[in-house]
Amino acid sequence: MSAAMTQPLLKIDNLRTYFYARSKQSFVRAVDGVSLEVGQRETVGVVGESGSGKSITAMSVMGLIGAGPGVIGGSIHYASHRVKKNLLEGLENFIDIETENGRVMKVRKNESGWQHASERLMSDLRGKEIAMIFQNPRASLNPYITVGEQITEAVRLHTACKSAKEARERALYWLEQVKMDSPRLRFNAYPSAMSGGMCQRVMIAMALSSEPSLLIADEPTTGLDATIQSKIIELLEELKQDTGISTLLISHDIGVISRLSDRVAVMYGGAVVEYGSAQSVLDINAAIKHPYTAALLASVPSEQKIHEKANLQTIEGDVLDTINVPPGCRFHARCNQVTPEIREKCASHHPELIEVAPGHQMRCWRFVS
Amino acid sequence: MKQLSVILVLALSLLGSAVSVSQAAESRKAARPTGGTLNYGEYGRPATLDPITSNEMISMRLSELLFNGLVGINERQDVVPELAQSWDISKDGRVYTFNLRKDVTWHPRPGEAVMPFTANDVVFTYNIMMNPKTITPLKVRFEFIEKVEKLDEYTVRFTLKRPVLNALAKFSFKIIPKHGPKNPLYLTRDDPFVQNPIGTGPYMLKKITADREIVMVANDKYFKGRPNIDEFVAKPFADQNILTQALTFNAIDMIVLVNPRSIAELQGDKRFILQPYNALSYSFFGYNLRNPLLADKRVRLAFGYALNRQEMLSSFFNNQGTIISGPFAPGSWAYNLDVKPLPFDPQKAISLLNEAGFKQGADGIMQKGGKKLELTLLVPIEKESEAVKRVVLAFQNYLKNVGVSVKVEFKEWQSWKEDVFGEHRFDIVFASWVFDDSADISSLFHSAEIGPWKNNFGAYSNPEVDSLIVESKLTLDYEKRRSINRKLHALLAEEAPYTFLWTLTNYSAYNRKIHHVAIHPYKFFSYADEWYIPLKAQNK
Amino acid sequence: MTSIPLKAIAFALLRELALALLLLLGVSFVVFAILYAAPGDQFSVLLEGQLPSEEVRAGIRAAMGVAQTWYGQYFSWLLNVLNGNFGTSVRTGQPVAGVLLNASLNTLYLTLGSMFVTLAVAVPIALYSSVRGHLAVISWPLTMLGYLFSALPVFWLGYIAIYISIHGFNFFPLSSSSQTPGQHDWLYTLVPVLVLGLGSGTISEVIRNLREEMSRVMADDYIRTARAKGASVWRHAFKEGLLLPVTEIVASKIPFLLGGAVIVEQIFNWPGMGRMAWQAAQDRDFPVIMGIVLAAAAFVRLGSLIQRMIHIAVNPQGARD
Amino acid sequence: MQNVKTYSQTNIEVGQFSQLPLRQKYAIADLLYVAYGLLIVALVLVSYILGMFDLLPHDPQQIHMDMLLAPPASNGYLLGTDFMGRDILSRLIMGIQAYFLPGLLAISIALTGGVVLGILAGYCDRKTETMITYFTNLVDSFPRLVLILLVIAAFKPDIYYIMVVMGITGVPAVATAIANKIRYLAHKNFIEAAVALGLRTRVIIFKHILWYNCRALLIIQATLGMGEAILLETSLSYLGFGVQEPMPSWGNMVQSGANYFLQGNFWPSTAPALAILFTILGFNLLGDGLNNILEDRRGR
Repeated sequence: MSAAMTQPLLKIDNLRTYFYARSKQSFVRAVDGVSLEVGQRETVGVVGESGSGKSITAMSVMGLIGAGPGVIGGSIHYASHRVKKNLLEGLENFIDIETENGRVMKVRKNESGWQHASERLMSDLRGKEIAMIFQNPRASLNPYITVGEQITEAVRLHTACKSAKEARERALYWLEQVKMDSPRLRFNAYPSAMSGGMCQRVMIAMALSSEPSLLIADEPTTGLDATIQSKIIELLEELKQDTGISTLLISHDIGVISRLSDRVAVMYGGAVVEYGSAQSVLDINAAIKHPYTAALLASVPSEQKIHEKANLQTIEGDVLDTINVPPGCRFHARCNQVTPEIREKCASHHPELIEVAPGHQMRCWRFVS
Repeated sequence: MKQLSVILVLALSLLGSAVSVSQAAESRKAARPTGGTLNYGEYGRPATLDPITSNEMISMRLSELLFNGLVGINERQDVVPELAQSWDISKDGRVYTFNLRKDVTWHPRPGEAVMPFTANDVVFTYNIMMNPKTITPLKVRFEFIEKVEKLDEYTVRFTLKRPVLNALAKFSFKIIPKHGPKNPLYLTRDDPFVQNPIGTGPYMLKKITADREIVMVANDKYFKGRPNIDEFVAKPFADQNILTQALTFNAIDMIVLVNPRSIAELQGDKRFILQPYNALSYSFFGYNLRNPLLADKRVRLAFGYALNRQEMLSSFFNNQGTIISGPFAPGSWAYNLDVKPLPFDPQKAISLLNEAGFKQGADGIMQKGGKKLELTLLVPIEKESEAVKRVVLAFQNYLKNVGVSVKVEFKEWQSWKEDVFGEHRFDIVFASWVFDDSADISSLFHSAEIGPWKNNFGAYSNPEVDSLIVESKLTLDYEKRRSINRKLHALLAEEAPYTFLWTLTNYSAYNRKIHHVAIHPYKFFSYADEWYIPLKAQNK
Repeated sequence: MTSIPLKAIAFALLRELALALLLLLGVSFVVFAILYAAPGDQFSVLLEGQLPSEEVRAGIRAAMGVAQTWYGQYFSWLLNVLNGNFGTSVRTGQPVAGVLLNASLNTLYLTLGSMFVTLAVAVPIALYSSVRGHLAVISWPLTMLGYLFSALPVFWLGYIAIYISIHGFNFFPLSSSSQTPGQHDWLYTLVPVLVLGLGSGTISEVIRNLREEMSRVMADDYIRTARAKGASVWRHAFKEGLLLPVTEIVASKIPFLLGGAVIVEQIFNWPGMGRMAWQAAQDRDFPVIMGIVLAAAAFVRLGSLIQRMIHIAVNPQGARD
Repeated sequence: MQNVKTYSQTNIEVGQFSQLPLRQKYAIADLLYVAYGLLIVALVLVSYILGMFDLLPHDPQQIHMDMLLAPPASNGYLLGTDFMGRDILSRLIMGIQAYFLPGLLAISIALTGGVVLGILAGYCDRKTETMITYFTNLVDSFPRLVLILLVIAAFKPDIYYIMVVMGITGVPAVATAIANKIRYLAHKNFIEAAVALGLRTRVIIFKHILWYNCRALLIIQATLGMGEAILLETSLSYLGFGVQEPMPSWGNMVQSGANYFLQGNFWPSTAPALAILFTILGFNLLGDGLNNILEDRRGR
């Protein structure tokens, strides 16, 4: 692809995805003002504890958030050489929001209208332009259809080869691509007859078979046992080399993130707290570090730690409850680097995402001069 | 209402005029248009269609259309020739010789030559009827015949064990063909013949449809001349309400027996004719005299006084019937009009019970020696006909008023019969007898008829009655016999083994398009070959 | 290699078939046991109107060739049944098998028709409310209607139907084979089918069941995948969300419908097994009842057999169970 | 079509969930269902008691030959009189006697049998399970009404016989439900956990499985069962095999009333038919409402 293309492939801007806890009569602010970019041929890793809203972000991009308030704000600009559009174009018309000092208190949404509009926007992208693979691959494959058929379906839906025969060959090709052993045999097998690792390979094959520009991998390795994990990661690495496909990689596993991503976004409580190139963000010894990232890294075992027999640190407190978000910095309740002078700011105001170094953004009062 | 039948035939006058009647019939018939179909509705389905194994009214009506007897009974209750064109009776009244018609043929079976009716068939019919393995209600009625011989192709001779009054009429039993049944010795219900019989009658069985509709077509070779209406179809119904609706919507043209509650509805309707016909039947409450409480006739009489028959008749059957006083049907010659029905008189009832030694207990129930007057009334279940329900509930109510507690127990038809006739497990039953033009009540009240599956289920035994019955059976003089029966009537009314209720006027309802409908009291279709449908009414 | 492995199915078919036969054997025995425990003499039906002595009864028994011991009776009966001979009706003397065949075909028509009606009503409601949530504007009243129909006594509904068709549309809802043809007979047969379909008391259950299945499946991961790859959700949800539940329900509801048929056939004069059963119960016509119960049980087994077949055909490796 | 939903934040802190008013915890419809169902149950109970102590507007057995089939509200008879001139209202109330106890009998048979078999199936080894499956399949092979006709033909039309049969035919449903529940729990390692805790089997089964996890299910089965009992009795009454006169039952009231339906006298059958309609509706709604509230909430 031409390097002239400066515009990023995917540009998420101030995305807000809420849910509604009927039983508690209140919103779950799962994603609350996330901004991200995925450039051409680039892999962006999103890391964070579970419940930090990373998966929801991915789903929002795919337009897979169904009922409930769902995606209520922001924009998602997608620009491949084939399609250029805002994936949330005009959706705001179906939603009206009442806010109280910046906090969303009431959402009226025309569900059917929103759904139809969203479907119309996404119809020519899902699977074709943006493909997605999920965690727990076994459950994510249709147990009633042979894997071969499921891949073939994707091929016929989205690529030029429409004839059953061609499509079948194509599907087989992709099964080989994902290093499926004896693909012709597996072709007619049902997911229930396969191991989790194989299922994930199938998922990947299925995702790539439609030759998308963007791959969203949502916890691709979670739930697989360690050896399989590394195999899958290797596979993803190779595929990245071969196809150069841009990837939005979502994982709670720093290891995975660090092996695959060019840039990394750290999410906490539905917002990005640190965003920058992989090496700068994941460098445990870097000078400026978001307290949360620091804590995350500290909690990951690494050779060097093991050498130094340094004991692993844990992050005190629980993951932020996104149901009733405190007014101030979302992490400050658990933050161990709060200094007296910034304490009340931490408690009262939510810090902005500011650039602390070129291409390295941070959401913390410590670095606000 | 389900009815038990005691069929014994008895006719009133001698031949002579009879022949001319049927000739007249033929001449009239010629003038009438032929064609058309008559659909008539029956409540329930016939079990078998032949005259021998069948045991319910539905198939009996059918066999009128399909078969003939040696003799027949005409509209005026005279014995008239049918298959036998003439006969003579020996002086001692023990030998009956019949000369058969030579022009009668059996209904043709597909692929078989047309068979003539001969003496063989008569002999065959009698023999198969009397075979112990044959399942038929008829046996008992012909025990008086000693033997039957074929003299030649068209002459048969019956020899009687003893002279019997009006034996002639009994020869109206239907004749079946020798080549009919598969098994020549005896007839059971798995013989194919019972499902598609052939006879000599005015109509031939054409087919039985999947839903047991019985389609019969005119017999062109019928010896009395081809019947007018081309096709008779018997349609079975499982719900009496629907049966009436079916008539009003011309799904059928005739209902043989109209449900009492529908009469009012049909009376209003100009399209139909409600024709009453007096079936010789009556309803009664029968008592089980094996129960000491009921052994005392004063108790039984008391029950009689406690009932308000008139009220029941008027409010349940809108007065379509006559209240009776004794064991004979009012239409019958034997009925004794001097005996008046018991009046409605609760006081009398109570005093009778007191006489019998019953005293009103604290709970208002009569008791004697600490034994309460509590009885069970056994009633057969009948799905829609709540006429029965009404009567028995009213009965229960009336008796409550005189301090008798009656427990009503409903049983389905079969087990009801087992309890009443087989095991005698009952105190009171509500039922009704159907007679034909007969007055022979011997099987009901003679002490010899006590026992399992005999008709004297109440175990009523009274030497006086027995002797009267026997006397009337043996006497050959009609007037003498009549007076005996009148005595019998009075006696039984007085003895009250039953509480006699009423004879209901049966109504048949049919579409006006059907003309010249004459209905035989219980065989119903005896004269159907003369009914007709005007041409203009036929195509609809 | 096809996606429907016939071998597996054939094998399963054999297994199911064996099971079904085993069950039918059990059924036959239960039936026989009940009837054997019954008091009274099944041949008394023949004695109507006559005054039978014991020898007459003996004659009848001999004529009908009845074994004396219970196992004798059972096995002779069973053997006959296996030869397709269900004995002859005590009442009419007709071979039960033949009569049963006609009757059961009529009943089959009635029940299948009404099942179709039930589904035709229930499935759309169920799907709609599974998509919109069962409290949505339209689906709620519809569901309510389903409940109402299920709560009505079916024969009363029948009378209403007749009353309406008489006074409202002025036609008489009775099927009759000897009716002069062409009088749009199918219309006549339509009413009972509708009545049974709506009134058999299954609709509300079917609706609820389907709705729950559908919404459960819709929440499954693989449906999300399907959406993510831009494939038709319905195509993916069809098998587990609709096909399987429907077949299961149909199979499990056959007994109820056969029960309802007993009533509806009475009202509409429908010449089917139900009416036979009633008549036979009245007359204690045991061979007929035995035949009917067996036939009915056979229907039920057949239904579940087919259901199993579909189930296996759809996911040969028991992906979900 | 438009389908607008509104979501609004009530400013309560988490942890106050239990203080929320009911209608916010559960779907309003479910609550309505249950409320209506309970109302019906209460009515049934009340009229059962009324019937027991003959606290009725009129004597349900008193025959009035002079006013058969009197239309509603004719002198003092609120719902009119039936074909014997008896007060329909009183008979309606009395009618509950006819199926209340038999219904309970049927239900208790179904529940006890179902529970026992269910536990055996869910808890014991493969062999017992297959045997039980065979049994349930066997029972399921009989169309209920046909089986009952068979029993009637064999013995006699007695409501208790009928209800026993109904109870037995009701067993499989309960059994499978329980068995599935137990399998589900086992699947969630619930039982192993309990065993690991050293609980005695009896305790596990009765306290933890039955009481904690199956009571809702049992209640639901019971309510649905009562509805079925009523419908069944009605059907049999139509066939003439139900509760017999003079004992009133809703079934035989509809039946005898229906004889006059086509002649245009609606009330004798309509009153009991509506009673049946609303009662069964009540039981079904109660069952489903409870189901949605007690069962589905779990895990959500």
